[in-house]
Amino acid sequence: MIDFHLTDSDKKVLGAIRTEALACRAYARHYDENEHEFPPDELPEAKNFPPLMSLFAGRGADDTGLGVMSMMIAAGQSWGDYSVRMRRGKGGLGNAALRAAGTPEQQKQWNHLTLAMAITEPGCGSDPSRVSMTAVLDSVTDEWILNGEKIFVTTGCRAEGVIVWATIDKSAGRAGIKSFLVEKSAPGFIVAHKEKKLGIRADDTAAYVFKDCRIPRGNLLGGNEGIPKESSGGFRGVMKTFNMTRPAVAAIGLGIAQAALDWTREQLESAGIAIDYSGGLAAQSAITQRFMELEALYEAAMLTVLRAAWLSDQGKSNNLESSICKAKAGAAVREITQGCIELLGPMGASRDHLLEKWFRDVRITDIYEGTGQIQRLIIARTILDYGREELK
Amino acid sequence: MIDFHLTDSDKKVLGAIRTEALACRAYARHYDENEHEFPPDELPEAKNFPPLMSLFAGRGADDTGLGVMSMMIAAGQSWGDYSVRMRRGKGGLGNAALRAAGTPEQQKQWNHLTLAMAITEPGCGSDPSRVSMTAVLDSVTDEWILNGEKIFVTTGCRAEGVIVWATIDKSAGRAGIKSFLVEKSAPGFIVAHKEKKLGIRADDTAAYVFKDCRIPRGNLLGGNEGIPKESSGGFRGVMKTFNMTRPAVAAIGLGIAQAALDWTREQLESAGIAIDYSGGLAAQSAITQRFMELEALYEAAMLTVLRAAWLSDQGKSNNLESSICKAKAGAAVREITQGCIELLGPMGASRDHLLEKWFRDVRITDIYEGTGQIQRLIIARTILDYGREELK
Amino acid sequence: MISFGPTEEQEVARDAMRDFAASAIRPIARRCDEESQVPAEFLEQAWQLGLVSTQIPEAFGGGGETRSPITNALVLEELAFGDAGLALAAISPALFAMPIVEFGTEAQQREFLPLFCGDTFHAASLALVEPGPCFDPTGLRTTAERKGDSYVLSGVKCFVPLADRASHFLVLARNGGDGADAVQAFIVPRDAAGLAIASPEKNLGLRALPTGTLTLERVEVPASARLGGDAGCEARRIVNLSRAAQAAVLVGISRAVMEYAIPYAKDREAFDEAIAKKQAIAFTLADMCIEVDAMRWLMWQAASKLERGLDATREAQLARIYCARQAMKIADDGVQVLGGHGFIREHPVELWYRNVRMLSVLDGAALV
Amino acid sequence: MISFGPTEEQEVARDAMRDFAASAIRPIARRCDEESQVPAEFLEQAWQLGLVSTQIPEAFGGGGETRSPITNALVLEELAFGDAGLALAAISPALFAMPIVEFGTEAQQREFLPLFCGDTFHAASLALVEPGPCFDPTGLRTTAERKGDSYVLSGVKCFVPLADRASHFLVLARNGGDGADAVQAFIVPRDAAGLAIASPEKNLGLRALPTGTLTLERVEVPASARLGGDAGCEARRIVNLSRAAQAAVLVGISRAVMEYAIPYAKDREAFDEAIAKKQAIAFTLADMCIEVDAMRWLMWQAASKLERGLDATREAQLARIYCARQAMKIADDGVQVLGGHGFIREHPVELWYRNVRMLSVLDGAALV
Repeated sequence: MIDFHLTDSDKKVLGAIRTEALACRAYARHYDENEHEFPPDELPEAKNFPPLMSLFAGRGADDTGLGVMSMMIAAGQSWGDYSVRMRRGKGGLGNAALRAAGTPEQQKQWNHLTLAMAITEPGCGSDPSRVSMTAVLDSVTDEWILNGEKIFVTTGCRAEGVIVWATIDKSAGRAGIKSFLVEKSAPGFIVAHKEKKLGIRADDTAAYVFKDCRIPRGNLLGGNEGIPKESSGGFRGVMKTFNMTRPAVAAIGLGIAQAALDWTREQLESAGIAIDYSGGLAAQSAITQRFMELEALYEAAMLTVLRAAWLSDQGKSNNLESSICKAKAGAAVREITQGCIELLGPMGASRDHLLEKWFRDVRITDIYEGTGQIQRLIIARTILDYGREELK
Repeated sequence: MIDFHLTDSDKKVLGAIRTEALACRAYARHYDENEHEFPPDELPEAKNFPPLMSLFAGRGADDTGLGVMSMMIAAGQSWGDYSVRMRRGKGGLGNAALRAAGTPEQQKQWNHLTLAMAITEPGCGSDPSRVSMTAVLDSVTDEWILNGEKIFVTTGCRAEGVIVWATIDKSAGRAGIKSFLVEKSAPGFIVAHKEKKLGIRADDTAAYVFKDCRIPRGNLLGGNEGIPKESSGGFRGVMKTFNMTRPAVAAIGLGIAQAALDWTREQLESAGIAIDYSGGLAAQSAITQRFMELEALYEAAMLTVLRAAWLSDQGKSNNLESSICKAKAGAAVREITQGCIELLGPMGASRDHLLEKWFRDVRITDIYEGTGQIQRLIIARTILDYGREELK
Repeated sequence: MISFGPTEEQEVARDAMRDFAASAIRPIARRCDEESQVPAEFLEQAWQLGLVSTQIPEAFGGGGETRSPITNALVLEELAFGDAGLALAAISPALFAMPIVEFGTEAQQREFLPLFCGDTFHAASLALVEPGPCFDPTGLRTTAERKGDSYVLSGVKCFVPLADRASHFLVLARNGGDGADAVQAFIVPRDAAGLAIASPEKNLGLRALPTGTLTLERVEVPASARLGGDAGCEARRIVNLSRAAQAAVLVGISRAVMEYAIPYAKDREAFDEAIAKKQAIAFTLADMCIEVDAMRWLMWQAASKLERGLDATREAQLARIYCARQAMKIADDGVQVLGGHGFIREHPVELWYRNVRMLSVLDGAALV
Repeated sequence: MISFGPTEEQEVARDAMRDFAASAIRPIARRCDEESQVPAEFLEQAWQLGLVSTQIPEAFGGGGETRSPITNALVLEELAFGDAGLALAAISPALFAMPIVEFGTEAQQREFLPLFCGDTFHAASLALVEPGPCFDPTGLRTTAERKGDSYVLSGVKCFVPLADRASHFLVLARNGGDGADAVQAFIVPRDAAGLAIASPEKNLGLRALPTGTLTLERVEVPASARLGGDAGCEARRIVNLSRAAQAAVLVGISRAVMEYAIPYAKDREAFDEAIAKKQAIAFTLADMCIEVDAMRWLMWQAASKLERGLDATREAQLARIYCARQAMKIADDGVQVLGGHGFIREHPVELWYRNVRMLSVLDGAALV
């Protein structure tokens, strides 16, 4: 049955997330203004909060599915802050890649490490196949020699190792691309710097340099040194992790947008401007009408996220819907945060409040994990039944 | 000196245009509802109005340039109605093409006729080079035999002849395209029907069919039967007439948009909703803010038109600016007329008033004389310094 | 529990409507628009779907199914996919019958509901919209004054569906006080003294749906003609239901535009390839796909809240605002994708362009 | 006569500013943003351009050029093309001096204008914006009450440029009555009793421009401190000039985004070709080109009306509304064109994104 009602258990979980988020928010400005610092893996307040998993005790078949819940939880956490968490889980994007593409031995060997994922290079943005980083086998020492640069590496500073993407045969194009695991201790592996960004400044985003970096031959993820056919092997492995995250990224952005809407509503009400949803256009002020438009935009975008997650809860494919919600949320959060500042005026642009930070933080949503343009390409190819060559 | 002030003489001309337009508007609904009829070449009221040219007597160097004036006049006339004119000038788009590409003899022979211009075919829209209509020379009778269909032919029903575009050598592509003059009396020339349209229903837009239509060998415009190099000859001739009209088409659309804004303002004021321009966002109602946004959109678009015309008054190239104003106006008039109906509510959708007609009529602006997409292609190629092959 | 899954019954109903829209509505939509009328035989044909009667209690001869705003949303999207004007004509008796099911006194239900349980279409309608600029459903000017044992109604109503044939009208009027809650509904027979009916009105869109203007000059009706009697009705809920329904119809038209534009763009060539292969066109189509989904879930959210009997004022308003804006953009983009062919009446897109603009300004007037 | 042609003098001035923006502003813009300060040497360097002094009558030691809102528009676009924060810092003395040129009594002009005709930068400023949600320049809460031979000012002002060093402030306050016309301006020295200055404020953008908060607790100034004395000033014109100036700065930033994005898109490759060859990117750049033009002409129209001394309330408002919206879109699209590089501080686009959002909400506060 079509339903958008939260069960008591749903509300209990999300309520707890909200309390945690409020505690995290208290640290938000500090780590934004001091971007060289990292939020702790666990906040001092953590002792007052039960571990997330414990909230899920006694959930029944009538409660909302876990996929949908995880999206609302992701949004509920970023509502507090993008970077600060009560407890930071171990592991990074790289661990997902290891699980997706590593051999059982490799998984056993490395999964205890926090692994970052290094795809993007200074010369390639949303096109992961344009990798110029090279891996050459030194058959004498049985080592791979890596050379190249990687940027925008999430959790890149704190990670103990990284899954890096390099080509063993440029002429083979996409097919020559392999994933390698590099531990931080590897010679010639330099963490160049922490990126200085518009927003999510507390976020650990690094730039790497690999200079004749040597790693054991066995660090080739999946172990297959052959040149596979177009788009398989390591490539698919990475694309897989790349695809899984779109709805989550959309939800995280929308949590920030909701924080902006909630705070804006509070400020408007404090100024005596209440939102009356019953009146039509002629009954609205410029501010209330605009606020409702932004609110509708938020709701519409969030529902596309929940739909994509609901499909996966149903065991159905959601590749199209993942791109739909990522594209929708990416554009929505830009308009919502820009609009909230517009509604509140100069006060919205003051760093005495978090709204301007949310405006900066949320802008990443339409950029990482595939820009809105990339998502539209995926959507268009799907509905037009076109391949990569027919629609570029 | 940068100035946007109208001189007394400017105001006199535009004032007269406004009075004519008001008289024409009285006929607007009739010819919209009775689309099989055509507005007369001259309205009964014509005797009360001096010929347009007489208004320009005694203009000085301090008065606004003729190019800019002609844009404001075009907008002032369409403010009354898209199709109804106090006096309809002889000649159509085809006459411009004849002047541009015809030999002196051909001009002498045919320029007294009202000539339509037939470019578009059922299979080709904004791509004039995709002509499939054929012209084969019958060397026995020294006649061209034309076969094919043309649609969206402006003044196609009333024209006495037409400049039609056909290929004499499909394999030569764009280079094989020639312009031919066909008189209505030619055997095998059928005016299939008057197009039934969303708007500008009083407009004379025809569909032609040519079935083994025979015309004298001398009716090849320009007389050159050779296959010229890429993009020259007849092609350039047609493209030339095609380019001249962009700012005019933009101005015509904006005149309709202004009519919509003016009438909407009247209705709002009659409902006690006055526009106060001094207050900021917080001082505006949803309706007044939206109205000002639409008004700003109109002004901005109209100014891009005047700028393009001003450049040509200065003898400067305005190819980029012509596309800028056409693209800008094409999008602006859609939003403005849609928005006016939104502001007025159900009444705006009643055929008891002209607003809904303006909404329908103005929609052609972004379609003919090159869609907004085509204009953006031209703009992008210009600012990126790309050729046709680099940006498709 | 958050779920996007319709029940099996709802899927059956939706598929039946989809078939009906394809076989009975789409083929006649253009002709009905050009002729500005709905064929009587179509209304009879649609009547057999039981759109109205099934939701009337068995006690009055109906199907006895409990009314479901969600099912209505699914049904409306499909019918509107065929043609919004014909869809609204077919369900217009619900404008009168459903409020009586929901709020009517036992006497009112006994008197009027059987009219809609017969084998043939019975026309009745709702009078909400009023002439003049900036109509707002919460700012009605039509008044109903209590006078002894009766009410006296004065005002003008326009865009009243099937005013040319309706036997009764449910007239919404200000009944003291301000805002949405001050509004009450009154049952007015066609032959009421002081009621003048002018029909048809000439409209921009939805031409297949004949509408008319009602002028009420001190029309006197018995106190028992007030919907719900002394208890009255919850006018706010009527407006909310209407906004949700309006959103559903807009989703249907938008989907129609998208499903027409996609194959057209693949088929249509310019500069030696299908225009769908141009990013500018392909991304426009992608945006249609994104928004049709987003619109539908937002509209479902409002319907679901209404189904639970909760106050859906916020959800219905957001769905209306969002769907009105996006549907207008989609229809507008649809015209642009077709270029010149979007402007001529050989293709349905220009019709959808008019219908969207017309429907999306009828705030609160598309109740079902 | 409608003309888009600047005078030769204006072209000379514009080109000089363009050079200055390229050589003296752009190179230090990023550092000044990161350090949230404007270097004193830059202010001196900019002072030599005579931005302020040239428009002060010769009688008071100035250049005696008549003030031209159009010339200011051309100059501001170019300076803002370099950096909006530094541009506003450089011209901030005009916030104080120009209203005195335009409305000041002879005594006020004699006392204050010479301050701005020296060889070195002299800081003075304007206090218009007030804290709290939804600031509106026509709805000021700061009051000025007449008390015998003096005025008593009470209220709080924020976003006051160069509050940390200004010798005097022109404080706009409600002086009886409602609306824009009720507002008057008062000259308040930095050391006035009851005036507390908190600086710097921490802002989203325009960080190169230090701003501060003024708290006025019954600040008493002589009646002669009211701008224009008994005649007062035309506050509406001050707001209109401000809105036109704000629009000019927004045009400058927007052009900066466009001129940065175009070569980037040609240089940047993805999927084996320059991203500029993708229609989605190319059309975004085309829209920037369209809008930078449209914004500029609309802003010129307001400036031209102001230059003629006519009431430009409508034109200035339309220019502000339009430029604020379009500049935000252009900066936003600029970030998107650069993708990840639009989000990091190695490129200036993220800075422009912040500056546009900050500036475009400072309604009426960018007066020059």
